[in-house]
Amino acid sequence: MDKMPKWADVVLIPLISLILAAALSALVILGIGEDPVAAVKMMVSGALGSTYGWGYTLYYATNFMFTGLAVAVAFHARLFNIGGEGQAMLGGLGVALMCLYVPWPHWSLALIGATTLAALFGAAWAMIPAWLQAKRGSHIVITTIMFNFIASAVLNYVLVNLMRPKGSMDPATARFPEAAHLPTLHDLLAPLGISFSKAAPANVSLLVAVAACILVWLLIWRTRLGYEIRAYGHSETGALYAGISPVKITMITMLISGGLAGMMAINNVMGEAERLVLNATEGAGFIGIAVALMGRSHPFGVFLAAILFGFLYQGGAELALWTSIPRELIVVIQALVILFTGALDNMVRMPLEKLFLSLRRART
Amino acid sequence: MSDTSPAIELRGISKAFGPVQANKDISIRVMPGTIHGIIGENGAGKSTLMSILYGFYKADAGEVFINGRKTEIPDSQAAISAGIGMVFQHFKLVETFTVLENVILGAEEGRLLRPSLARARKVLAELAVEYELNVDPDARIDQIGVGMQQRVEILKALYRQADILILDEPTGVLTPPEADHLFRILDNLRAEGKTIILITHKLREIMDITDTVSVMRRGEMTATVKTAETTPEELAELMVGRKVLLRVDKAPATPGKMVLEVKNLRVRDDQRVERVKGVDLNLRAGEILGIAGVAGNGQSELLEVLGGMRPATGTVTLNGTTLKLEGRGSDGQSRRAAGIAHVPEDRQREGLIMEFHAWENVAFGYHHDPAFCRGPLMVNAALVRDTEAKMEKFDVRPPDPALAAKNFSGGNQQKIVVAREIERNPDLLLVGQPTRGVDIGAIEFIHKQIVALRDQGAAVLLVSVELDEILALSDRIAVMFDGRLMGERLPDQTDERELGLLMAGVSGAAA
Amino acid sequence: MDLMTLIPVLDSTIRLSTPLLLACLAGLFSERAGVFDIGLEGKMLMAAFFSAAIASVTGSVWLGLLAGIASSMVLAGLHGLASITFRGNQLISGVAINFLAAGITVLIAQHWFHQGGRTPSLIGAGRFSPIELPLAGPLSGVPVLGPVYSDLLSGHSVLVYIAFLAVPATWWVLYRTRFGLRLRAVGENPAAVDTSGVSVVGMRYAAVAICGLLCGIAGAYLATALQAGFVKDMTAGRGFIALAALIFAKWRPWHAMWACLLFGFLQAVALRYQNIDIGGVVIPVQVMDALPYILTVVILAGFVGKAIPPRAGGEPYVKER
Amino acid sequence: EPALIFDLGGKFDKSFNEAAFTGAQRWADETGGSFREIELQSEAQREQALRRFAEAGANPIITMGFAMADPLSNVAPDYPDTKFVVVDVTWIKGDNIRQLGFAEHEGSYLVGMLAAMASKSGTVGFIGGMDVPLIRHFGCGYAQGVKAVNPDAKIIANMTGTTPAAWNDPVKGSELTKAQISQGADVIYAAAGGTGVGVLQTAADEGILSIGVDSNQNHLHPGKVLTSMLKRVDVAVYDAMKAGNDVEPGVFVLGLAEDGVGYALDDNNAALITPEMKAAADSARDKIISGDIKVTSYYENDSCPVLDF
Ligand SMILES: Nc1ncnc2c1ncn2[C@@H]1O[C@H](COP(=O)(O)OP(=O)(O)OP(=O)(O)O)[C@@H](O)[C@H]1O
Ligand SMILES: Nc1ncnc2c1ncn2[C@@H]1O[C@H](COP(=O)(O)OP(=O)(O)OP(=O)(O)O)[C@@H](O)[C@H]1O
Ligand SMILES: [Mg+2]
Ligand SMILES: [Mg+2]
Repeated sequence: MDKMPKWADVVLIPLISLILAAALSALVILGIGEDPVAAVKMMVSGALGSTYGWGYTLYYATNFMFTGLAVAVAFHARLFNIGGEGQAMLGGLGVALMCLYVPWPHWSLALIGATTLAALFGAAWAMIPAWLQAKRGSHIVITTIMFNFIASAVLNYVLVNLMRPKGSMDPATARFPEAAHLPTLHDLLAPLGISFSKAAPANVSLLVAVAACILVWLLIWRTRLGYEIRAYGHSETGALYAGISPVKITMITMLISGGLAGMMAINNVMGEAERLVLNATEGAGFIGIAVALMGRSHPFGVFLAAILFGFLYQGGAELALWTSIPRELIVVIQALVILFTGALDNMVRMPLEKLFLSLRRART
Repeated sequence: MSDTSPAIELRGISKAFGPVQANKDISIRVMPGTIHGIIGENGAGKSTLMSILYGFYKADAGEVFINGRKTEIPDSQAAISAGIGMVFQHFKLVETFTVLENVILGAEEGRLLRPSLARARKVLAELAVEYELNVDPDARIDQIGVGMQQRVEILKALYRQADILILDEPTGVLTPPEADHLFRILDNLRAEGKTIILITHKLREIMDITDTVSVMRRGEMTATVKTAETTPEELAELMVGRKVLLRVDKAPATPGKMVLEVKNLRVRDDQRVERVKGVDLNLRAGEILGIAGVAGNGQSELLEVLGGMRPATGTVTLNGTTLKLEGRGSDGQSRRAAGIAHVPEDRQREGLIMEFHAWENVAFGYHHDPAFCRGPLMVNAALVRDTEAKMEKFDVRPPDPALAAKNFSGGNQQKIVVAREIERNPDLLLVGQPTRGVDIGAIEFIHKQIVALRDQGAAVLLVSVELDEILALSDRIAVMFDGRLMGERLPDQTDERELGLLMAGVSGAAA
Repeated sequence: MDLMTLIPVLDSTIRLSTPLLLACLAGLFSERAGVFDIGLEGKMLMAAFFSAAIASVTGSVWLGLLAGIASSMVLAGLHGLASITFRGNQLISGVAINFLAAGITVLIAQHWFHQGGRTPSLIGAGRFSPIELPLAGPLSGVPVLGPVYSDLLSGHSVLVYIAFLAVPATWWVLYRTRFGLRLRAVGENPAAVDTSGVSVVGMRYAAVAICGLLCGIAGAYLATALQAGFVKDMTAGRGFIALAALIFAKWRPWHAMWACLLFGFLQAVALRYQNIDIGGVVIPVQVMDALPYILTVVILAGFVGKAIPPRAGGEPYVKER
Repeated sequence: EPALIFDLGGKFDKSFNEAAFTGAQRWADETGGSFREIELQSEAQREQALRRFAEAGANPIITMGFAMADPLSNVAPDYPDTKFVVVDVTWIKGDNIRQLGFAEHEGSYLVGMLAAMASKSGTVGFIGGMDVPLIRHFGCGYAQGVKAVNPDAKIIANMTGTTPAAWNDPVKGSELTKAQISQGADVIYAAAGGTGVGVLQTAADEGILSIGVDSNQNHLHPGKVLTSMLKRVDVAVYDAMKAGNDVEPGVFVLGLAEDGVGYALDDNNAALITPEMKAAADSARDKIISGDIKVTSYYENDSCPVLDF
């Protein structure tokens, strides 16, 4: 018998964890001498109070959907992909190459090309740790961490020495040509008669991210491959018995995961910056971990959690802009969310299980 | 005896693991200087009870008295202080440490290691003489055999000057000579006045060595009797709760064409140790070949190779085609495609995904079957229907395809696995420990299904550590010892004694 | 390279290896006890901030050191709470701790000092100053030995010597004491320790506390000896290099020292030379930066000896499901 | 309400960004006005910060550093009614942008002369931040000043890195300082933003002289910082804020003549600058303004006549 009902597992526990994280965050705000209520108000109005705010919230959320899905897919195979950051960086390189060196006739084709190469680059970057895990038993957490650092060195080299336009001082690529610029939500919604802020960077990648959520859901819960991934994640010996190759599943899962992380670049690099800069990922790869944990590795959960984190990010940026609360507040909130929904999960779970168990005993 | 207080007395011990009530209000008394046996089916709660006595688990309710005094045992330290030592079913040794280091762990004197090690070396030498417990104190645990490891565990207890020694299924991993040696040691210890609790589910061991015996069933203590005043039949009945009839009605086999031929099969385990050392066997359609042996003699590996779970060398032909034993095409999928079905030894770790719904598990291993698939997608509705049919036919309770596998009882889990495999109508059925931890009713049912499959013309390779089961089901019996087959017997021309000798590596008259 | 150019590089190697070594030994204690710790970075950062903050407020670097250690141990306790008491995922806990430290240090720094997440520069007794080893002056004239002793070995802050003395100390504790035996055992098979009557939880908390202590010293070294104050993210990935060194060393103390010296040397070289020309082949500085990570991956891949972590590492000790 | 966007080194880098903050603070103190500000954390935020301030109606928006060139040329056209000011950028298009450059080579020339005069070993050092033409421009002027005093002087030049992280890496600054000291340098000029803090610190610890940059850094280690090459970013920011919405767009380069650059002399370094040194530097200043001394700019043909980087 399960120790508690499913709804408690997927809704109640994350909710309580979230409340705990929020409460502690409020204490932190109080601790630095600010007013939590005012801070929340400002975050809400800054992130959700205007189409401009929404535009940024959704822009960040798009990033987090990709990286969150990347972590979630890997979680299903019990692989902890901490390398989303590096994979997204490499994805950015793929996007930049596609946008700069291919003369695209239309943004839609450019998007397809860039998405493909971004996914390929991200997947390639995940492939080595995956292979090492599958074939040589190297712990994938450590190798993906190492690959994050290596990725940033690679990008650094490429931007400083290879892709920086002549005469430019920034380690950044040239701007992408007009044809590779993606339509923003403003452009997309205008024909529908909805006016949306022109300045906000949310763009058509959001739709790609939502599509990715749906596809990942199909993959995990409806396909044979997803079945094998989940089976392998639950029991490695079971997978062996069923003739599911651990090597194959590890590789494929990580390729998908890395590909998803890499695809983030169509949003931040192609959709927003329209050039590749250093540190373009801004830690989104790590936020993916929090998003996947909060979302219980379910694409719909990831979608919601990504929006929540998009809100936190945009709200946090507003705080930094208009108050003296540093932007690092969101890093703290993020840490608390990871802590409570991930590492301290049992702190909430154990008493709840006891509660449900005694409730059931009382009933019978 | 009457005026001495019991060495151990447990009163009203209860323990639940989440929803599972492992021990229910158990009371027991063990007199000093005796060997007390505890028997019971798998999962009856024996290990749990003893682990509570040793402070490994904390009881939800109940009291412990040692030598008549009420004693709190919140942790193993308290148990050790009270003079209790325990040899666990699964040894608790640090594999990368030496014997000596394992012995002193937790019983060091002083903060520095050297003096402790020196003293332990001396004590070990004395104990070796006193109880015939020879081990190399400097050998690393992962480099000595299980028999030796068990000695280390016993030495650990004696080094801590235990007066009360608990042994949890000590003979499961031992060969008969090793087991005999162990019982001699236990005799010596009893003679020294030590008290011993022996958990086993082998009735013969109980009858041979214990003074008193308690029987557990489903978390409860059903009886405690003097060994001299009972019979194995009575104990068996107490154990399972009704009369045991370990015979299967089956017609004589009518072996048909050759299905499986194995030649010079060799298997290495993950540590590169050779576990199967050149096995030859063949199996015809319509017969059951039973492979007997003490656990750990290579029969699991044999089954795993045939089931595609590990690589091997040698030749295996199925219906005349050679099977690949390594690399691509040697996995479980290829085996299934070739017509082999496999009921694995460990249903929870191998045969089922415990978190999956029953209907998902019914596709497990067969998830590429076109009947369940459309393109890359799986057709869940078809699976649910199929599951409902199988559940009805095999009387799985509750018949709910959406229930997670972990929420079925052990017997019903096994029925799901057996249903899945038998219903494929394979040419060759591999069965490992089909009735481990399964109640008697389910045992009968599963045995019938296996025989029925044989009668339909399938070849069945049965691996079991239960001699009764081997004798009841097999048309031919092979005994495996140390990675080799010790020769074949026909069930009606042999008995447990002869098989026992073979299992111990004594090769008897013929080979 | 002649001695005179080599010595400053090696000198700098020692300085830069010190935080790596302290953090690496910290990780060694924790991971040998079966608690994986990717939060070394966060603990160091926390300690760096609090040591600098308290040193700047009180003017005493020793109080700063204590504060740094205390703050690092608080995070270590949090890691223990999550991974030992509540049997959570140790990796996730480590990730959370890194973020927590990165954020909270800046928040508090800003709240206290209003300097954009820094502490004021430390002066005088607020910093660890170099100490001269005995006879460093008179010996400096002796050829070879003189510069090696007086310039290379002498003249570091006391924390550097503590770090290098911690290596034999760690070795001794691990292999020569009861505590070490139990610590190693609990990382290999906690059930064996438990049934021997020793508290697994106690041992693991002890290990995690030592880890916090050493990370605390490492962080304090960064902010109060190597530099004169805290700036945000000043650990700059050193916790991860230490982790890499730990794997590189296969969880052994002496090897850890050599690994940290190697990685420190790579850093020292990368700091001084932007691009290194070796026989016509120019090695870009990015390769030097990434080399510790690349080497670790190679080691992990088992191409150069296999790195086998403590067997019970990363797994919470669960008796009852 | 004006807004100020600091570059990655952060507003308390004691140098470039802090100069801007000082100017803004002076304006606020004098007028009682207030201004918006943000410290960037990453490259990716530049555009968001610009847009957010523009959306919120801040005017003028003052930005620091050459890395703003690209985002600014992207954003400015979207907000024609907003005035933008950018420091260290002189080459972008935009009718609503005031672009400010400084003749850093002239100021560096003066501190180079002082360095050469203060040096006893005849070896002086230069530690630059991110390796970009702008910083080579500093170094080149400095080297010319050194050579003008002592043609035999040896100049050791190092750059901290190739990315913006080079502006904020005191550990590296400190290590490079030690390296230069071991090569004989006894005066070191740090043109490296926040990294310079480490340079000045180590120089003071090791008992040699250092030269600060952008802000007056003499007070950081009184008596141990020879002087600072002043780049009057503070004045530029102050003026822009004071002009408010009427700030004049266009490209402006401020040199010695405009008092846009110079060297710092105060109580902290009074003992280090002898009257002769001061006289020499001041006369060179006059000659540069009058054109009698021509300090070659690195930008002229992307190379320096007296120093190889
Ligand atoms: N640590 C545990 N957590 C949860 N459940 C447990 C745990 N240990 C045992 N159980 C459950 O408690 C019940 C009794 O188990 P126990 O191991 O005591 O049986 P046993 O009689 O020793 O069986 P066996 O003969 O198989 O060793 C079983 O249902 C088992 O699944
Ligand atoms: N590990 C477990 N997790 C959750 N529930 C369990 C677990 N093990 C057993 N249960 C629950 O306890 C009930 C009893 O299980 P158990 O395996 O002890 O049955 P049983 O009486 O031995 O039956 P059977 O003879 O069929 O094995 C099951 O219905 C199941 O719901
Ligand atoms: Mg048991
Ligand atoms: Mg059962």
